[in-house]
Amino acid sequence: MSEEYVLETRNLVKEFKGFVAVDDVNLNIRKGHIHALIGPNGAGKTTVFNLLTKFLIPTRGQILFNGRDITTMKSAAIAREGVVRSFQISAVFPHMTALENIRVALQSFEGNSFSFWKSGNCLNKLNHRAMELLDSVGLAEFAHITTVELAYGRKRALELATTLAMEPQLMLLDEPTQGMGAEDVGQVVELVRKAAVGRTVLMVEHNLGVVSKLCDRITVLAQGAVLTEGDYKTVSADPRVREVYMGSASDPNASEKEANA
Amino acid sequence: QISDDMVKIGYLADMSGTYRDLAGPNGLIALEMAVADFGGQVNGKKIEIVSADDRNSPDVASSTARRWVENDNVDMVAGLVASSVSIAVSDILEENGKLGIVSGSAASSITNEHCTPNHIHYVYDTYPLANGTASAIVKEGGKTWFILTADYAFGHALEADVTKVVEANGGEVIGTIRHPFPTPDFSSFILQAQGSGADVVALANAGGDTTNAITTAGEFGLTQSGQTLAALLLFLTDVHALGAEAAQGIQLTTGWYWDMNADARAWADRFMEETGVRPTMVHAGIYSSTMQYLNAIKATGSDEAQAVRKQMMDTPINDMFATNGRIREDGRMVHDMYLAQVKTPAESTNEWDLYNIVRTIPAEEAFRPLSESQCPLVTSK
Amino acid sequence: MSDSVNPADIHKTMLDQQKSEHRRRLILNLVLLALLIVAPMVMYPVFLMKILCFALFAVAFNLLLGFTGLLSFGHAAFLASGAYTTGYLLTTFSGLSTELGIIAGTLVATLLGLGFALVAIRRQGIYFAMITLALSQLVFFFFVQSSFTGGEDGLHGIPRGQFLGLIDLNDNLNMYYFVLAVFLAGYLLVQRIVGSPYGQVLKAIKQNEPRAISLGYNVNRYKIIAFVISAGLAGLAGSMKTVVFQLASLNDAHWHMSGEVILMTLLGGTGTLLGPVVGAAFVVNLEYQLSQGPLADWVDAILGAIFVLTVLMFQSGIVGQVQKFMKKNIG
Amino acid sequence: MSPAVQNQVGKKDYEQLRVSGLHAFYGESHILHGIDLVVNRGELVTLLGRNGAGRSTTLKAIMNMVGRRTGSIMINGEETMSCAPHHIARLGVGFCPEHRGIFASLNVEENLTLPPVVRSGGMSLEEIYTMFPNLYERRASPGNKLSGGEQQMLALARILRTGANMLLLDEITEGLAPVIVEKLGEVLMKLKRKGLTIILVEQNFHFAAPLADRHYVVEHGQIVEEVSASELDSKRSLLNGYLGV
Amino acid sequence: MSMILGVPVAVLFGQLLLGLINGAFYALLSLGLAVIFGLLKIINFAHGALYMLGAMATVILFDTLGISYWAALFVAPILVGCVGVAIEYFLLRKIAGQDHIYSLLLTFGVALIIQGVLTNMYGVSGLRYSMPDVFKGGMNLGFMFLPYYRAWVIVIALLVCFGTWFMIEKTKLGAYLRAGTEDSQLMQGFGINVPLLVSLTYGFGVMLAAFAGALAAPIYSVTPDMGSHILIVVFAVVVIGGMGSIAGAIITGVLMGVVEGLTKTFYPPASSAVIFLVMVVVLFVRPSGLFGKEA
Ligand SMILES: Nc1ncnc2c1ncn2[C@@H]1O[C@H](COP(=O)(O)OP(=O)(O)OP(=O)(O)O)[C@@H](O)[C@H]1O
Ligand SMILES: Nc1ncnc2c1ncn2[C@@H]1O[C@H](COP(=O)(O)OP(=O)(O)OP(=O)(O)O)[C@@H](O)[C@H]1O
Ligand SMILES: [Mg+2]
Ligand SMILES: [Mg+2]
Repeated sequence: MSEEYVLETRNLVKEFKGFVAVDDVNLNIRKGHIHALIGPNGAGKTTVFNLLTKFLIPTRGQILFNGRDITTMKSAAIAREGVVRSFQISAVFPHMTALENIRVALQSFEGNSFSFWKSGNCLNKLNHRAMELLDSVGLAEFAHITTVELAYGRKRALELATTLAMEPQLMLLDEPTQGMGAEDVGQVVELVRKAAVGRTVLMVEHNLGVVSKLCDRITVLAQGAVLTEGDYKTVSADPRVREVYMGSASDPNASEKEANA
Repeated sequence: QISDDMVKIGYLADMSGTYRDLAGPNGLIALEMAVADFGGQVNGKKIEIVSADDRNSPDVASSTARRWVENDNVDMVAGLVASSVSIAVSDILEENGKLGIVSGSAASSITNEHCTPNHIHYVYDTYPLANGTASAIVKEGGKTWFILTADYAFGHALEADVTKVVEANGGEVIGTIRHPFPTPDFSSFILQAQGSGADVVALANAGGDTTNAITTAGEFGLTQSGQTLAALLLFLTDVHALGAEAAQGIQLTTGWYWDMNADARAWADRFMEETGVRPTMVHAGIYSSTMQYLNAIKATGSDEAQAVRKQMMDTPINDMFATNGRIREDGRMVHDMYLAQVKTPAESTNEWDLYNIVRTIPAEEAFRPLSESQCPLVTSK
Repeated sequence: MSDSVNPADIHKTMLDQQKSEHRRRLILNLVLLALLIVAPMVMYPVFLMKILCFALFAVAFNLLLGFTGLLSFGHAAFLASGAYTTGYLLTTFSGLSTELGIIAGTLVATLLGLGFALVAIRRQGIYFAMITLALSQLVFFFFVQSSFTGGEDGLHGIPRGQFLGLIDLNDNLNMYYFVLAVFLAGYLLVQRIVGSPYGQVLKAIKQNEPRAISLGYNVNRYKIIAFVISAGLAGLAGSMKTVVFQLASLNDAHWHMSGEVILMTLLGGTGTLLGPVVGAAFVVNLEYQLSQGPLADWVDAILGAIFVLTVLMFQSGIVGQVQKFMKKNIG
Repeated sequence: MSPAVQNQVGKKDYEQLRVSGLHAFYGESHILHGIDLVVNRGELVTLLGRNGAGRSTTLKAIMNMVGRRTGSIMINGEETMSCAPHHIARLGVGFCPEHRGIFASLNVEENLTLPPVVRSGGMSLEEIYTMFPNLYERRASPGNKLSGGEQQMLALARILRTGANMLLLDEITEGLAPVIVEKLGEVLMKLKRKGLTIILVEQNFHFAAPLADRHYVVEHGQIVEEVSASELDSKRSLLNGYLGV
Repeated sequence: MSMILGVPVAVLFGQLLLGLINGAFYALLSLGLAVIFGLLKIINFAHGALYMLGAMATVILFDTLGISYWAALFVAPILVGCVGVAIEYFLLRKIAGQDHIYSLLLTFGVALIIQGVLTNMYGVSGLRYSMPDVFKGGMNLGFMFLPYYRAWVIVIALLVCFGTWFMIEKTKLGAYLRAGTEDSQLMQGFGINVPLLVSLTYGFGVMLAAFAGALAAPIYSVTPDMGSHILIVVFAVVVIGGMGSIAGAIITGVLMGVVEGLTKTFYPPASSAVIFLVMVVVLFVRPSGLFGKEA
């Protein structure tokens, strides 16, 4: 079974001083899927992400990646294994150029990152690949702009490109469209779709439009526990999900209709 | 024969730190007074003064001194307060064949294991401090001693000297505490001293530590409970800061006191006019030693260090500072020292009227005899 | 801004830019080097050596503050441990050649740096500063208590000896060129580090640590290495200083020294290569000038005022300010 | 103020806010390039636009929370360009910032009672708890332990207590579950009925459209279009163009 | 007499009591630092200098204007508090919102200036201040002689500490302060005059330091460098307690006084280093300090 699942969690629990934020969660993420994690605010989605990437230590439970137990591995090691996350708040290196941002990611595979005696020129061979990546998210022309000066949407694109540079097998995206206008949301959806080819994506997202368009499978969390799981149709039809999460907006076509009205 | 056609004196002292008041800017004034009194020139050659703050740091001091002697033609370095500074600077002077006159330092090692043919230690050192105070108190009946020692070389040396003197006189040291330097609060140590039941509580520390310890001893009624307090190194400025009320009755040894005779008083009056305060023994020593130095140049017609030092050694010192003073071959200037006791507020007529001179300790008795010296200049003879 | 940008073109212009900047920097460095070589002919060499030693110290410190984003308030400990080790070895084992003493001092400081780093690295920002301060206070206590340091008298009369048994370092000029060579080696090493692949990661960590972690970097390892190198170079500076002045004292270990190196770096410009050098030269010279003049007893107050003014008015430091000015006016 | 007097801009009622020629800067960057807008009492007006258009900056500029401003901002007919932020708040302006601004070191009730009452007529604590029962349940928990939705409710409730009669709300639906978004919509309608003036910065047009009387479209720091609720249909495509829907 | 580790129990009691008294003193000083850091995120390196200023002011007020101890206990902190407000208003405000490192360096500079100026004006030997008459003498507790003044110090210091804690944690004003440190701009948007609040908070923290200084004047020698010695120790106390934790600063202050007191009994030379040792150990085990919130 571990062949088809990239990531599994078994009875994952996180307690904060008696408060159970993640309660006995069993996730099975199928290889090649775009998998969404949704749920009301405070359901524990971000906490699950933090557990998967070891920014938090699980209280109990197991995390398997490609069938291997990674529960005790450190953050950085997990990233090198191929589990890479993007952040809810934009995470770039603000005083580097876009190109340098990507190179930092590419460099982690070079094995020369501790070589403090080597000239920086040995990184130039990464430039080609870096430009390719930038081009793929439409940032080629901004390669030499310092990142602080980039607009918000472009920072997100850059972040995604950086994540892609890690050649992740599994990408964890926490609310990739939060705070974006409709136009940017569309762009991000396209980016994610492109990026997902050949890899697996696990994302947290409140924008149901995005979820319905992108995701192959959805897990609904509520109060730390899995409420239900399935494709968008099944999940959105579930009355419990409607009650705790979707409300009347459960049908994305309905809300679009309403807007068009 | 006077190099560069002038005599250049460098005044190096702590101008801004812990030792500022006992030498510091006022020491420079004392030096200037001496040069002015000498007429500003010697054998027709101008006398020039440069000065610098050593910031209590041997680094700063040695780099300044090095520059002075290697680059700026300084002939003699005066002042020299912190022992570490004096030792560091005397190395450089020896290397460059110039002269140093140490007026502020306490360490007796300066003319013992650290002696050089290129410096003179003028005013006092830990040997007479311990010797004068301790032997007097033991003789008065203070048989058992408890010593509070500042935990660094100066304190250790003083403690060792005192212990020797106490034991030699038939007393006993029943406890010592080495306290960190600096210590803001002495209550714990005073309590331990009190608990020891010793007749005498001796302070082998300096400056703020000593004044803090004395204040706390007063607060805890140390002397009321029958113990004697002995401060081994106390400058006039410290006592002035404490005031007669807090410091009354304390016995101490000093190399000079401004009110001890008419000459001293006259000079101290002039000094006070310039500075607004009474001089410490260091201030007086700077004035006196500079006069001796300039006189020696005048007599020999040379500012070459060895010639001058020899001339100074050959000339006995009798002036406002010293009676029966003489400079030995190890560089130690030996002179009479004085056992003083701080006056009571009732006895004291003004804020600087602080000491009663109890006893004059003759020069030969006060300082470490040459027979005990480890100075190669002495032993190799 | 069209969509038809060719990545290769952009790439080429960037390389050109980089080249011209390299050339400019090379020229600047050569000019400075020439100045340093002739300097002892016009200035007092020992004073220049003092500046070079402190400059090396500040450069080492800046590797941490400026390029890794860690404020150490305990760098005096490394300066002093280098100084004491070298001083102790050279006085105790007479005939030990000077460079061995210096290497030993550097090594001890490096090891001490490793110890500090292992304890402090888990904390960030102000906590990091405070832990390094506490550790350096413990080191200070150790130096006060140990007999081999000579307590507050310090070690003195340390022989300068000979370099490789050949060149007599008692001659100020020989000594100067030796110090200059060591300084340059240290400076170039830091320059190299900053530009190296490793330096790139440091930069990334400084700017966004969580992101660097998520890209697979074990940031603590990187920080520890930076700290250790910085400590080693600081120790080297201390060792050199000991040989130049032939003494080692508690002053080097006092926390004020840690404050002073911050001032030098900040004043010259953190995060620039040349900044700490300029800052060190400025501060050392200023302290000298002030201590000689009528303002001798105002040194502390004046240094304090400079601290305040630097923080308030030009945080990018002298070099940073000049760079800004150049950018504006030259483009 | 009844909700009947809305919709036509031309019909001058009591003019609660008039911004003219507003420029704003963050350090060297020039963000707002002459904003002009008018809001009457009891109106609900939205500011629409793309990311980075300057909508949040407009609200902050009204509160005097940006680096430097020029132009004119009249609140209740009073010029406020030289007023400190706390004076502006005392004119009856309640500001709900983009990132909620819940104070972690205070509990829910302390957070609620923190802003000083600036004028009479605010809601009482009881009324607020009736409106947001969740907050009552969690009144003793520290602010940062609330879920995102509750934090958002708290941020809104907090300024209702102060009696502010002009609310500046920045992206209050961001990151919230759809059920909660719906609920917020109901709350805003209630407030409008009570006669409060509301300026709403929203990304979620579907949320804003049925609530608002008028929409301003902001682009590159300028108002480029004004659309009233009745014109929504006719200007649909224009809006889509601006917003990239 | 029973003994513990070679020390009579009675002596040990005495030392513990003294440690407690010193601890109350540390608590007062570290409390001011913790208030300033906790609420304003300023690392106040000038704290020692301002403590010294409090003591100097007490002495100078007496010497020049004949102001008594009791009056000075109020007047000196207020005067120095005004100096603090001025420092905040003219200097710290200009760098508000920047990295903590800058406020640290700025206040370090201010400390150097204050200390340098006072050294030039009053020398380093210290100023004389005599104990107010009511406090002369002491009581015999059986195991030790306790000067009245020390008893007074512990009572008043702990009272002030508790009052401060209560004000910050339990009152509306405290809530403003706590909130203001998280997001001062927003607080101002709510109609609160935050700049004034900040000035007053800094002034208040400084007042606590100056109050400690005034309390210290009769028992320690009042010199311009009295603050620089104690500063680093007090910093260590605050860090051990957990930076910004008000209760932590108070409790740790008292605790460290006791620890130091015991060290003074068993191994005096290490008494100034022991606090740093504790600090390193504590931070190694609990990186945010004893009472600090998990970062
Ligand atoms: N460090 C922490 N200490 C205590 N409780 C925490 C901590 N972090 C999160 N929680 C609690 O755990 C619960 C889950 O939080 P989490 O951030 O995972 O929610 P979420 O599902 O991501 O919500 P949102 O959609 O609002 O981002 C919340 O109730 C939160 O208050
Ligand atoms: N503190 C700041 N310093 C410098 N520039 C800023 C700052 N805050 C915002 N900006 C810039 O000002 C511009 C307008 O920002 P603003 O937050 O007003 O946009 P917005 O329309 O609210 O968009 P968003 O959807 O991103 O919130 C953006 O380009 C942004 O980068
Ligand atoms: Mg979340
Ligand atoms: Mg916004």
